[in-house]
Amino acid sequence: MSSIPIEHGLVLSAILFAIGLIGVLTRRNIVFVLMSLEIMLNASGLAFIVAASRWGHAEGQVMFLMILTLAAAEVAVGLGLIIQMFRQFKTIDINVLSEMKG
Amino acid sequence: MILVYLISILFVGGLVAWLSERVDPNYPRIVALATVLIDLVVMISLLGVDPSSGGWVASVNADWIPRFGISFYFAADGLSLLLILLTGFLGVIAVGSAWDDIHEKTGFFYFNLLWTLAGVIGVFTALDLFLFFFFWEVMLIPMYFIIAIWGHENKNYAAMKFFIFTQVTGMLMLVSIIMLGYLHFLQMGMFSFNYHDLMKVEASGTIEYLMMLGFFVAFTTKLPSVPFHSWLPDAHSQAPTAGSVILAGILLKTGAYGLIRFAVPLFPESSLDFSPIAMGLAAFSILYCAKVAFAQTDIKRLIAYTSVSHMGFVTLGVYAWNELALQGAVMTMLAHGLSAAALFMLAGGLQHRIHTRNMQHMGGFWGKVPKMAVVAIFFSVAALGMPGLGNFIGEFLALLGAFQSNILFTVIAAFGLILASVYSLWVIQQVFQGEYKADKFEDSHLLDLNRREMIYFGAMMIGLIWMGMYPQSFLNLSEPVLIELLNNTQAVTAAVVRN
Amino acid sequence: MQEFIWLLPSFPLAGFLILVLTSGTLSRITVAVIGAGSIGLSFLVASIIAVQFLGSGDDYYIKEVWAWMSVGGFSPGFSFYLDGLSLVMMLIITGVGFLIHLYATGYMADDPSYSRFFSYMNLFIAAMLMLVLGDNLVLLYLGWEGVGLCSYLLIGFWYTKPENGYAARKAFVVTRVGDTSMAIGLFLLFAQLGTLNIQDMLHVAEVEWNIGSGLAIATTMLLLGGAVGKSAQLPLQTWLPDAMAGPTPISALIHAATMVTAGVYLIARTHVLFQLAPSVQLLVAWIGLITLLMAGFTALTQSDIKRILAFSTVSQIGYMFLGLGVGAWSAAIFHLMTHAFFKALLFLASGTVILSMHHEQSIFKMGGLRKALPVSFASFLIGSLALTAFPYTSGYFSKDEILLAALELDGPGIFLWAGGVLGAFFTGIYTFRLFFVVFFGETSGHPPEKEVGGWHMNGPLIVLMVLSIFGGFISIPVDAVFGHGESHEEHHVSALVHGFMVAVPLLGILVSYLCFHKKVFSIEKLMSYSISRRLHKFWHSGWGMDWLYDRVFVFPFLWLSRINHADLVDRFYGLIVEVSKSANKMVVKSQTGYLRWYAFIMALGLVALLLLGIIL
Amino acid sequence: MTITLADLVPLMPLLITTLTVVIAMIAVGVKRHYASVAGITIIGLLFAAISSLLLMPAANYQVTPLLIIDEYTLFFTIITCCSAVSIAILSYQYLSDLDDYKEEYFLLLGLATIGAIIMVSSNHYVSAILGIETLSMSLYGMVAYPSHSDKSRRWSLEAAVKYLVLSAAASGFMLFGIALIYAQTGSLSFSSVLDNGGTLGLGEDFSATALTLLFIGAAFKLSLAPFHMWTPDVYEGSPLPATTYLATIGKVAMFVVLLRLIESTNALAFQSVFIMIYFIAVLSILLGNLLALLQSNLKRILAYSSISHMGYLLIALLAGFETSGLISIEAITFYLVAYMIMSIGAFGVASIVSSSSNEFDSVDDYTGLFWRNPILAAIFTGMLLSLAGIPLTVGFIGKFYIFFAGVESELWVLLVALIIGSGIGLYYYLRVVYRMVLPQEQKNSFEFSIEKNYSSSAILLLLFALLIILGVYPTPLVSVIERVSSYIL
Repeated sequence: MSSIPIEHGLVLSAILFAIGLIGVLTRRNIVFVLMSLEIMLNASGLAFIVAASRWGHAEGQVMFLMILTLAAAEVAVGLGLIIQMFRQFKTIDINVLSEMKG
Repeated sequence: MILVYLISILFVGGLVAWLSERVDPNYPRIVALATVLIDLVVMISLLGVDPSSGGWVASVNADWIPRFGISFYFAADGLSLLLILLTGFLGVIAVGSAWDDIHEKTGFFYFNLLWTLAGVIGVFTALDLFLFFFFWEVMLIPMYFIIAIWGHENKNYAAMKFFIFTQVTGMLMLVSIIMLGYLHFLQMGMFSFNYHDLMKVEASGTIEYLMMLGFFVAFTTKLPSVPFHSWLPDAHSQAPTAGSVILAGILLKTGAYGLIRFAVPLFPESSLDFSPIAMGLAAFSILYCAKVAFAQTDIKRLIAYTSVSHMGFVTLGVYAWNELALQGAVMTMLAHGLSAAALFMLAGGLQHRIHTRNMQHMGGFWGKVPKMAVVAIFFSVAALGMPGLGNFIGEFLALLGAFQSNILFTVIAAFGLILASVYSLWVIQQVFQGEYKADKFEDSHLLDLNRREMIYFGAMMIGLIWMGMYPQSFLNLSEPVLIELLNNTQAVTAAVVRN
Repeated sequence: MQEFIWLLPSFPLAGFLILVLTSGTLSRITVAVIGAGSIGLSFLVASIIAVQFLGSGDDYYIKEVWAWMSVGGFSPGFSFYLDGLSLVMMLIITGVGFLIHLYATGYMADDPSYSRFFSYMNLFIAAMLMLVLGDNLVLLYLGWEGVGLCSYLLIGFWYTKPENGYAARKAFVVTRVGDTSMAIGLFLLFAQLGTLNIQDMLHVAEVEWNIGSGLAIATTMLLLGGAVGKSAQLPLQTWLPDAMAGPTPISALIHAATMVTAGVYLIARTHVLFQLAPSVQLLVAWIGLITLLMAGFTALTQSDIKRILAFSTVSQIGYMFLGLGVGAWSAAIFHLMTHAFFKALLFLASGTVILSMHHEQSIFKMGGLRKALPVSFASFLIGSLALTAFPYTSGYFSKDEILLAALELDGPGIFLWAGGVLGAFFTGIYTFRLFFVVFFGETSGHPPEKEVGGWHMNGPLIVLMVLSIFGGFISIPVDAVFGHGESHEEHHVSALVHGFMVAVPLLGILVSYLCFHKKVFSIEKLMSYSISRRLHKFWHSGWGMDWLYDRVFVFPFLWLSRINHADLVDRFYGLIVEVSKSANKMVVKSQTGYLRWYAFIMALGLVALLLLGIIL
Repeated sequence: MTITLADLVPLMPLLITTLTVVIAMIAVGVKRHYASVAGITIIGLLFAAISSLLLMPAANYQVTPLLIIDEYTLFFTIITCCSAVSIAILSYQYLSDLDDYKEEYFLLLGLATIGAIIMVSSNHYVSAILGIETLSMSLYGMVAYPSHSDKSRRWSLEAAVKYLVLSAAASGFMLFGIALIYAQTGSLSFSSVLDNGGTLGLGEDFSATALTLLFIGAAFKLSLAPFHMWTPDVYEGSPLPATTYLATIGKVAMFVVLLRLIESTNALAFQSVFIMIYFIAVLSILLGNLLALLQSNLKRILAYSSISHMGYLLIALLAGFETSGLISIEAITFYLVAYMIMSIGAFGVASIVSSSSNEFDSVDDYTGLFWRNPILAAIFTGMLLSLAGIPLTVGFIGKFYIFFAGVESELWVLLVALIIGSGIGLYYYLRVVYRMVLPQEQKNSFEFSIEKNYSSSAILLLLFALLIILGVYPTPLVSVIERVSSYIL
């Protein structure tokens, strides 16, 4: 069976990563920002998978699982904060969080 | 061990003074006076000690940070002794001048005063360059507090300026010191910051030149010399009298000491190449600051600029690097220590009495405060280099020696003598002569010098006359040291001259 | 007794210290006794020493009191050197000094700061003695600066008047210019000859330098700078007239008899060097000549009694320089002595006049005082005669010798001689102008009811009168000093020349008699011509020297100080502070507080660094 | 790779810490008792410190490929635990007047410490990520920890969100970088050599890119310019003890990871990486100091200054590549310790006078402190001067080390930046000092007395003592560091 060349996988994950990053930069809705972060993390996860398949190791897969849990934790905390934020500001527009500056 | 005692006495005394304030705000000054007097006695006892090999007395050498070959190495030779004695003497004077001047937070004030003195003594006796730098910086902090807490209207700016100038240039010196230590490692296979070891370090032309510059800048900032002088007028005009006394009398001398002890001996070749520039700078700063001084209306600023001008003779003497010139530099350091301190005390006294430093508001005080007038004339005359007083010996010898190594700049510097007379007499005219302008300030406190002040001024006058009439007793102390230094560098300089 | 020579300066110094430390608490009489007495004592000692020294017949005597310092081959001692020259000087200083002190006890009688005055005077005498007795140039320089300081203090004695302070500062600074040149001369001498001990130095110089060598010229020029500064010769003469701001005894002591002649002494002391540099020596002569003429002209136009005398002093010192220049060393010193006598006499007498006129100094406010002030009249008569070198007065002999010596100098000698004679003519005019205007003519204003005085003021006058007349017969023992290189045999010049030289001053006197007493020629008419008025103005201003110096030195300096009042160098550091503060304001703006902005910057950083990675 | 019992011994500190957290959690579950929970945490951490001290002599175990337990690790474990203890003590007093749910804070603190310990002992990407994330996760909680005054509640929330989003993004970068490295080398251990293109020729640039991404992640955690933007806001917003933890342990642990990473993967061999770090160092030093110049909020000042301090550390990091030899590693180690002491001290002074309901973090609040409370002011002054690198304080020795490393490797540009930076730095440190010595003015300022909180004062005094003693006689520490540093190479 012909395996996909590693570059393709990596490029794909890079593109995903970029998308995620752009999402973080552009979205004002904090929920979407979190989602974009998810995309970034999972992009790197994908990269691990690709690399792992290249080397035929398990480490990559393990790493991916770890990233999943990690992302989950991030989101958990993040959502908690969002709820707090909504209580405080009655909005989830990220730009209200700009009281501290200078 | 004596040297360690000298320093620790001051450190401890400082702490005691600070604590004693809790008991009674008048105790600190007594404690301080006692401390400096004890220290002075110990110093004088050092004169009795007959020097061991190499003319070093009371040397202490213990490991400090072996990782870098840094050792806890104190020793004093004639030169150090002279300056330590000056420190002790002016320490007493400073405490005296603060006696009635400082009323709030006395404890902390004398703490800082004594710690500054301790730092200075450390600088004068440290023979490990790291240790030297350590004390070099240590003496800044208490001085900063003295200016920043007990200073006048613009104290924050002045204190900050003083600290940053000396710190930043100090770091340049630190880099040079580390370079030396590292070169020693490369050449001898071990780290060392020991003065004597570092003397042996060989360095290629450019590197040595740069290292020399590092030292030079740090020292000429402290000295100070144009163009690194501009912290001094602010510091002096803002500092309390005692602060000015310490600053002008002692702290500036650490720069000169550094030049003599470290800058030139460690880098003889590049110093020789550099000497025309240094002497030119000196000559320029003599004339320039004399001129700026003349333009001042704030009497303390004026005196500050004059001390920059006078320290120019020291730079000139050091970089002429022959016995006459060096002795001249040393004598200038001592004599200027006294005369400048006295002048600042007078200025401080005036400010204390009439609450202004602006000379345009003064005039005709002779009739009101004849004693003060006489004292003022004595010290300004000393400052303008009247023969028979210490400053003359210093400046005359410095010029006499400098003339042999660089005629042009010596002649230029000599014109400083004219300008000195111009500004000195101008001060006398402005403050003590002319008609009395009672309307410009309330003169209810314009009283003549009291007995305590007379004692201090009398002591300093005697000192200056002694230096002027029989300088030999001082010259004898420094002579072997300078000869030694000259011999060490002779070979190199001779070689350079030959090529 | 000679070994007690150190007592000479010690007495006045002690007097000074006592007076300073007691600071005006003593009674006037005590102050007077200490002040004048100390000088009297040193005069006593001086005369005893003189007798002994002359008796002993040796050429010189050296007494080292202590070794001042000794650094790398430079070892000036605190030691006194006594020879004919310093002997004469010390006698003049202590003798005339004593008389003037005595006079001053009366003159200053009602001054509030009586003891301050005498403390300065004593200090001055001490310094002056150091100057003439020092055996090395450093010690001489000590005295040199010391007298300068005292002159400063005494000119500004009445400190409340700013103009006095100005005159004092001017005197000090102008002379200081000369001193600096002298100091540089010392450096050069030491660098070249390795010693500053005068005698050794002269010997070495004689051996090492050949005549006209560049070094000799350089050193002598520098020393000359010092000399003209102290002795108020061109181009540094401008301070002396203003120095008259001080009390009159000061003018007599410092600015006529002793200090201003220090320059003459210096040159005489180092005459060997000058002989090695003939060109400079000739320059000395020309300086003297020009100065004496300029001063003569100026004196003609002055109206302040003391200023007239001041300019005549300048002019007489010009004669001394002329004498030095033509190598008539002893003649110059001789003139120095006689001048000390009669000029002190004139000043003191003018002091009496001024005091009697209640501090009036303008001669045109005086007149017909010969009845009211007999002593002053007599003093002025004798003094003026001596000053104009009336035959067989003291001034006659000394001036005569100088002029004859000038005449004998081949080359420019004749011109120098002619100039000198012309000067003598003007001396006659201005001196007797003063004399006639003050003491003859109709009494203008209110004549003084009585002449101030008393034995302690008139005594000195009488003594000085005697000296001014017969001082010429004193022979000064300086041959040993100038023994070599001086033509000392009788000047043989034709009686015609001699007669001429006698006649000229008399002619001057006659002229001023006609103009100012008989009023044959009216000055008013002369002054009606604009040219002569402008000339008068020009001379009156001392040939515009002050004007020139103000423009060339003073104003530029003031201007510089004004523009650079706040140290330009500091601007640079101020700039650094400004830059960093504005930089801070700029970068702080970047901290907007917006999360997305932060993220954006992060991304930007990422891209930038990745690009960097690609590029490298 | 199975874990034998023998392997557990070196893991003692880690296990003890973990156990502490578990026990604390159970304790909370059983009964909410603030003091006891805090006590359990503190004692547990102390035990961890002691155990690592006992383990220390000649320790050098590789426990599984993930963790390396050598003297260096244990040294920093001790440092971490001690700092955690002192921060815990400071927090105890800070949070004491918070009436609800203040116990969990100590759980978070413990967890964070676990993360830190893992970080300092990791020489494997997996463990590194594990540690970093554990630390960050708990820090989110600590930063957002509820506090009373309305202002600070909103601010802590803002701080938390900013920190979370940005640090997650940073983790993303890091992970992606690691992934690329993994793709390149097929191994996740630091020691895997990078520049062998493997069988597939992903070349130099690829590795460089990977390292860049990885380094950016680290740079964010260390708040190095230009990834520093979050620092001031998060510092200002979060409760003081959290800030302290973030600023000290968070940074130090991260730097240890970076150090091991750089040293074991010869990463600086890539010219581009070297130059990148060079730029970042210069930028951080200058920018950090400039930003702080006129700042009036204490927390922000310290935040900005921490940026420049991390910049100073990079100098030593680069020096370590230029010249083989221990000096640079020792420099980093010593400076980290010094930084720990002085930062905890500086923040500690602020938090000892503050409380969760009312923080005094503006410079004005400290006006005249010197005359109100000399000892506290002296301590604060000491800390600030140490941060400025003035002698008599440990900070000076640290500066000296950095200078030495820089001179040794002739990194002149960086040294110039260092000097300029320190020059600017003096200005704002001294400004604070000057405020303290100004004549006292009684405005809405805090009342403080040692009697109120012995424990925190004791900690501060201890830190001050260390500051001075190590500043005057650093030899003991120097020799220890010399020994442990040898394990890095």
